[in-house]
Amino acid sequence: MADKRYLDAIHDGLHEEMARDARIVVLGEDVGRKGGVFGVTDGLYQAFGEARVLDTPLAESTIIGVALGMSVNGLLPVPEIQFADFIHPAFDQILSEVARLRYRSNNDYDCPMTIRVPYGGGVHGALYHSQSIEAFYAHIPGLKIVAPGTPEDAKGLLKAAIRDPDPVIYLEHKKLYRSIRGDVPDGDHVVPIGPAVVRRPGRDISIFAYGLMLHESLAAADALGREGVEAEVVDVRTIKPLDAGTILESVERTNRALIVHEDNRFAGFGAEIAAMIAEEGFRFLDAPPTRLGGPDVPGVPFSTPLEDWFMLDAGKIAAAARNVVAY
Amino acid sequence: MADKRYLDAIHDGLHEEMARDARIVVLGEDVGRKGGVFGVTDGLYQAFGEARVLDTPLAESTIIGVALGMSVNGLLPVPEIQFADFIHPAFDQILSEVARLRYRSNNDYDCPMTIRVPYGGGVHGALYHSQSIEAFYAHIPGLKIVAPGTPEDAKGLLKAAIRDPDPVIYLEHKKLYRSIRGDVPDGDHVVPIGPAVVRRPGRDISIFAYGLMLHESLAAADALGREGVEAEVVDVRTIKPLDAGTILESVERTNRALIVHEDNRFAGFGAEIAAMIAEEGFRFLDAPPTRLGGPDVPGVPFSTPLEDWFMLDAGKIAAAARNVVAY
Amino acid sequence: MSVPDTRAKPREDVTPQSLGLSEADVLDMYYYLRLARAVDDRMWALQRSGKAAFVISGQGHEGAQVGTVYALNREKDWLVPFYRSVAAVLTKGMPAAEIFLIQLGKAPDPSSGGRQMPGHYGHRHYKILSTSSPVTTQCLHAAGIAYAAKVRHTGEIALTELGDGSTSEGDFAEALNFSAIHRLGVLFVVENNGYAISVPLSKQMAVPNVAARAAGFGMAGVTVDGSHVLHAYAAAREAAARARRGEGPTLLEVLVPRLTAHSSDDQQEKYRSADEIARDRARDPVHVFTEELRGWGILTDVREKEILSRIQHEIDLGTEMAEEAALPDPATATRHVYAEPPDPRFRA
Amino acid sequence: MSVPDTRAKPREDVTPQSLGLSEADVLDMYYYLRLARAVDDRMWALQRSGKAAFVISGQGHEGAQVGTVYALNREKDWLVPFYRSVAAVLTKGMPAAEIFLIQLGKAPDPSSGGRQMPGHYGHRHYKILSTSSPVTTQCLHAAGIAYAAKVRHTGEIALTELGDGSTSEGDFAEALNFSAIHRLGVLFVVENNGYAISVPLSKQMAVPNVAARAAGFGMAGVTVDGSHVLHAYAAAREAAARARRGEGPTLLEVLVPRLTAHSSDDQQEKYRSADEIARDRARDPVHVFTEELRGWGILTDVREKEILSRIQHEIDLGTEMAEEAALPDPATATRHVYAEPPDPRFRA
Ligand SMILES: Cc1ncc(C[n+]2csc(CCOP(=O)(O)OP(=O)(O)O)c2C)c(N)n1
Ligand SMILES: Cc1ncc(C[n+]2csc(CCOP(=O)(O)OP(=O)(O)O)c2C)c(N)n1
Ligand SMILES: [Mg+2]
Ligand SMILES: [Mg+2]
Repeated sequence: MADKRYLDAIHDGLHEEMARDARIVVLGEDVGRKGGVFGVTDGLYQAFGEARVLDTPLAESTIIGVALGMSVNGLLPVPEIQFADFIHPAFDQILSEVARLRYRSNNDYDCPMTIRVPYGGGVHGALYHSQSIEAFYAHIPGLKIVAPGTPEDAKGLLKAAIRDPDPVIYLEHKKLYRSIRGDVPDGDHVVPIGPAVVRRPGRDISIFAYGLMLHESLAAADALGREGVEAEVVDVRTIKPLDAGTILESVERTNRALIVHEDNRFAGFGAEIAAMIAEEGFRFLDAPPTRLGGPDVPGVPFSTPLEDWFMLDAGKIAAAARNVVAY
Repeated sequence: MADKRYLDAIHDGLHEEMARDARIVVLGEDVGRKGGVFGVTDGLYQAFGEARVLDTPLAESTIIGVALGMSVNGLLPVPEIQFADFIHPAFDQILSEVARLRYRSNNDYDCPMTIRVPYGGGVHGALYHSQSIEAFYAHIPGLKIVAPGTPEDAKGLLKAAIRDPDPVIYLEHKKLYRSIRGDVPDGDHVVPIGPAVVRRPGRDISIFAYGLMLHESLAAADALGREGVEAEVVDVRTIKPLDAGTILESVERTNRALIVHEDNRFAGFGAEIAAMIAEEGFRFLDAPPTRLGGPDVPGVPFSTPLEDWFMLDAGKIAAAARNVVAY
Repeated sequence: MSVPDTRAKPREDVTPQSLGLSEADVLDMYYYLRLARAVDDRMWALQRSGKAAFVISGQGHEGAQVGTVYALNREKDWLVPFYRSVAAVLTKGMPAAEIFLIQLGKAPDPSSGGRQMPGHYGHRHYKILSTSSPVTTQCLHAAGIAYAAKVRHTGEIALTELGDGSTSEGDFAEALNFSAIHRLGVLFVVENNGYAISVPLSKQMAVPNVAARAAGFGMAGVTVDGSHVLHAYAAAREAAARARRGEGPTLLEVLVPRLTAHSSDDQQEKYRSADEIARDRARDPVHVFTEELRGWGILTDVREKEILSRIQHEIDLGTEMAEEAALPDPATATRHVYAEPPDPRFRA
Repeated sequence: MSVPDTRAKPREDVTPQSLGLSEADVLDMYYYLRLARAVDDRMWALQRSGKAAFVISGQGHEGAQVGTVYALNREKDWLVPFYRSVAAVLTKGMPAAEIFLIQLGKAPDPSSGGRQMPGHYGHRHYKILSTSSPVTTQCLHAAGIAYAAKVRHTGEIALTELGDGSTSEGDFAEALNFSAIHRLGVLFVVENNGYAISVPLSKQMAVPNVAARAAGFGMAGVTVDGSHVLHAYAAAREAAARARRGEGPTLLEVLVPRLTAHSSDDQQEKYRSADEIARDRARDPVHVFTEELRGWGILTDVREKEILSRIQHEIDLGTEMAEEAALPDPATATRHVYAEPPDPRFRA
């Protein structure tokens, strides 16, 4: 057991996997000598060499397209997209090629790879360095998506993703890199893709969140607790496939659901969770399943008052929870 | 009033607008001499010339990227994407540029354009010629999205889109082109972006659909009617912005909701409608708001038995409706 | 504005002898050429008779495909095809019967089990990558395959095919650039038939030959007349040798006629003159290679008959087998979205 | 593998006289050069003092930007900038104060009202298109602007700027191709500073100069030493003249040093040697142009003092004004997603 930053947990998981499996190749912009713009791949270039830690040209479609070819021909690629905001030029390669190769070839080909994607706001990144992208990719059959919220999960889910036989999008929240520390089990610690986990038990309302919002939701639950409202906080952590069972069991206990994500609300991933709860947990519900998402503007604005306005926090989450409880 | 095919209604609307507004430029692959692979732009090249009816290189990012520049410099572009399945290389230009230009420039720039996108299955098009894309674009603030289901709306919504001050994605269902006819008012007929419409009144359940599924839902409603179940069918028509008012009023009348789309179900656009109903129409509901969507496989498979398995039809919709009514 | 004119020059000098090819070799190439045409004709017959929903044809492209793929080590190297690659996949080893299984969307189709449209070839056993519909994406896949071959020291090279119009997608430039930077063993074979559906080359690019693009990426670029099987073979053999020497990729442009409409859904008379269509007929690689082989005294009536009857037999057997094969069972349609078994507890 | 070596040759011949430029003209260019550097230095000062969250600098690129933009009709033509375009936007007419408003994210910032990060310039009044962060997308916007100018017969041309690394995105090739096909009036100015953040040119492309790419698209390609304002000016003036004659686009590569880290978030010592960083200092366009102007007897101590004090005044005023300006009101954050007024009945 060691106390680590979220950033270091990702780095260590990646380093351990590369040492374990010589097929693994890391590729992306600035992942080599610089060790990534956030330092996640720091030292890998020196440890594993240029062939396995590849500074690609500045082209995201290239990063994913060549990763598919590498995967088909015996390597295990771990491409990095520098910022989630810049994954869009690779949308076609991910949707049309990576996600569909196994299905369209009727299992003759597969395409294991782990696409690491730093995402999220609250970092003064403005419209183009703050984006959340899970809603777009959650709708693509053939992909898996994880969004770890703790250092332990950051390492354990990365290992699970790398060892998964299918393509996985690994969403790492930029604001958690250095702001969150936690115990990380030593050794070969794997957290399976799929299961959600109850981070805080409660009987009055269930709050569903992931990434940065997990921590804001836990803080909100503490505030609510001081008011005598016991909120249960569920860390969704795997977005696709979704752990409907754990989510519904929680709603069955609390009879109230609040779904929280920092991404834009309209047609966001929260809609899937809310719709699933409404449809399959209907009889459990004493109040409307409620979504709290980012405002529906085209991105997180830069200037501090605007960014603060956009980003959800414990206060906004607690306020929304009170309304649901008061229904 | 004239009886027209869906295809011709689009063609006529486009021709009338081009004659009315010299700023309009149509651009895309094969839109010129060939008149489009479906014939929608047939004759425009001859009528308006090469400069205004432009065969672009085979590059979707080009089609949208240059359209933005045209829009900024005094033209009114109506780009065509040959198949929705091939819009993905333009995802970045649409999401990062077209949808955001007004917001990021604080209204100093705008970007009116109408992106015509033939979409949908049931045409033996398999994985890459059958796709629905509304879920991806519904999540992008700054865009509007329409999906006409009738010849009248096909013409009227196209005119509204072209005259709209913001970028509009115009989704035309390939299977409706030649299979659906209907009355189209003569002259300058505009159907406003926004309002949904009740196509068939009923008291027992509300079915929400658009595009091809509107027609399958109406057929399902007829079948249910013969069983004494009165289904109300609401044509959503505008996906973004969504007419929550009309949808909620319908649920208030029927107390039951079935949302139907041919696109994959998981994290599809139906989730937004279902979540909105669950949250804002909670007290109206006597049964779970239920989604019926395409199976969660990476695309519509080719072979007839597989395509039939994938595509929703009146029978599957009626069966789902019966379950909701029986709840 | 200086554009190196790399238009194909007539090359009288190219003969089986000059290339060190045996009669058996060239007759083998001839067999694949005629086989591809016969398979293609049968595809159209199946469509006209209502048995197949759609045809996308390789007619006119076969000579270039046979010649270039024949230059590979066909067991060891990779083929990353596109929808016109009928001759290429046959030459790479795919039996004719498999093409009819794809054409009819039957369950035993090894390319996709009836999931993909006709023309979407793939089969790992023959090292033919699965084809999708979005054009040009495959160029980056070929580059990635070649990168893996390089770091794994397998000695494999990758040949990928695309059309002239498809060179306009950004992925084409990206693939050339990545391959050139890492000096990868990739042959980018652009089958230039002058059209992208209805869009002529003049609206697709401002250069007479797309091979001119190679220099700006730091790689070799060559244009040959793809109606001559041996010209395509010679150029591909040089490119493959360069690749194996670690001298990097080659952009090989083969000039070919499109002898049919774009597909069974297209009417090319709307955008091509009768003259032009007629002129293209003279460039038919089947005609050209037949004449050449006769001129070299390699092809006799007897040999041609033998080859054609052998092909006829294969085609008939393949069609029969494909027609008798079962359609896919809808119960299988949810399989292989993910590796099996999926965990039933979770939704996607 | 033949790559036309278009590396910049030293050009003693380029002088104000040879270009028909008056002393006033070149001193005006010099003013913009020094202004850009002074603005840039102030941006860093604001960041170090904690008033600005982030800086992305144009230091080293200013000479090339002043020279190329000066060759435009600055009222009539379009500038489609990128994040290093400090000197370009100033030369195009944007007041220094506006840059400080962006830098501090203040409400009156005309580029974005404080919505975008520093470095995202735009202002319709000066015909400067709004900048986004995804690299290279702007190349297609410039092409579209030029297409509109062509069909509307406005006589406008468009100059767009990007970095060497950004030429690897597919959009770059697509923009060159579209512009060449339609012979559009676009100047693609690639500011080659040898790095994309930490990635050196050798890992970005296999050619010594990206201008080599032009020929393969059927357009003009030129490389000049961007540390020499007048070399950049001369090349851009020729390119603009070509464009106005309807002879199409030019890919103009300007070789520049990157005199700072990539941004305030980067430490370049990790991937660049102290030697190299020192060598780049000698290529500082401010130093080079100052020496040239003195050599030509155009710049005197007196004149330089005048210019610098005028600049100092502008900078101080601009900073003061920007610091005093209000921050954006969150109540405005939902405005301008769509044209106003939005219809309250509908959700998006
Ligand atoms: C990304 C993408 N856009 C559009 C299409 C539709 N489409 C299929 S083939 C084709 C023309 C291809 O022309 P070319 O590359 O010259 O190949 P050819 O068919 O002439 O052999 C088009 C536009 C597609 N398949 N993929
Ligand atoms: C599509 C996209 N991918 C990645 C980034 C992150 N990024 C910002 S600047 C940069 C390097 C650009 O290098 P270059 O084009 O040479 O311009 P320079 O900064 O050197 O002037 C990168 C990778 C981005 N902004 N957009
Ligand atoms: Mg072609
Ligand atoms: Mg650079």
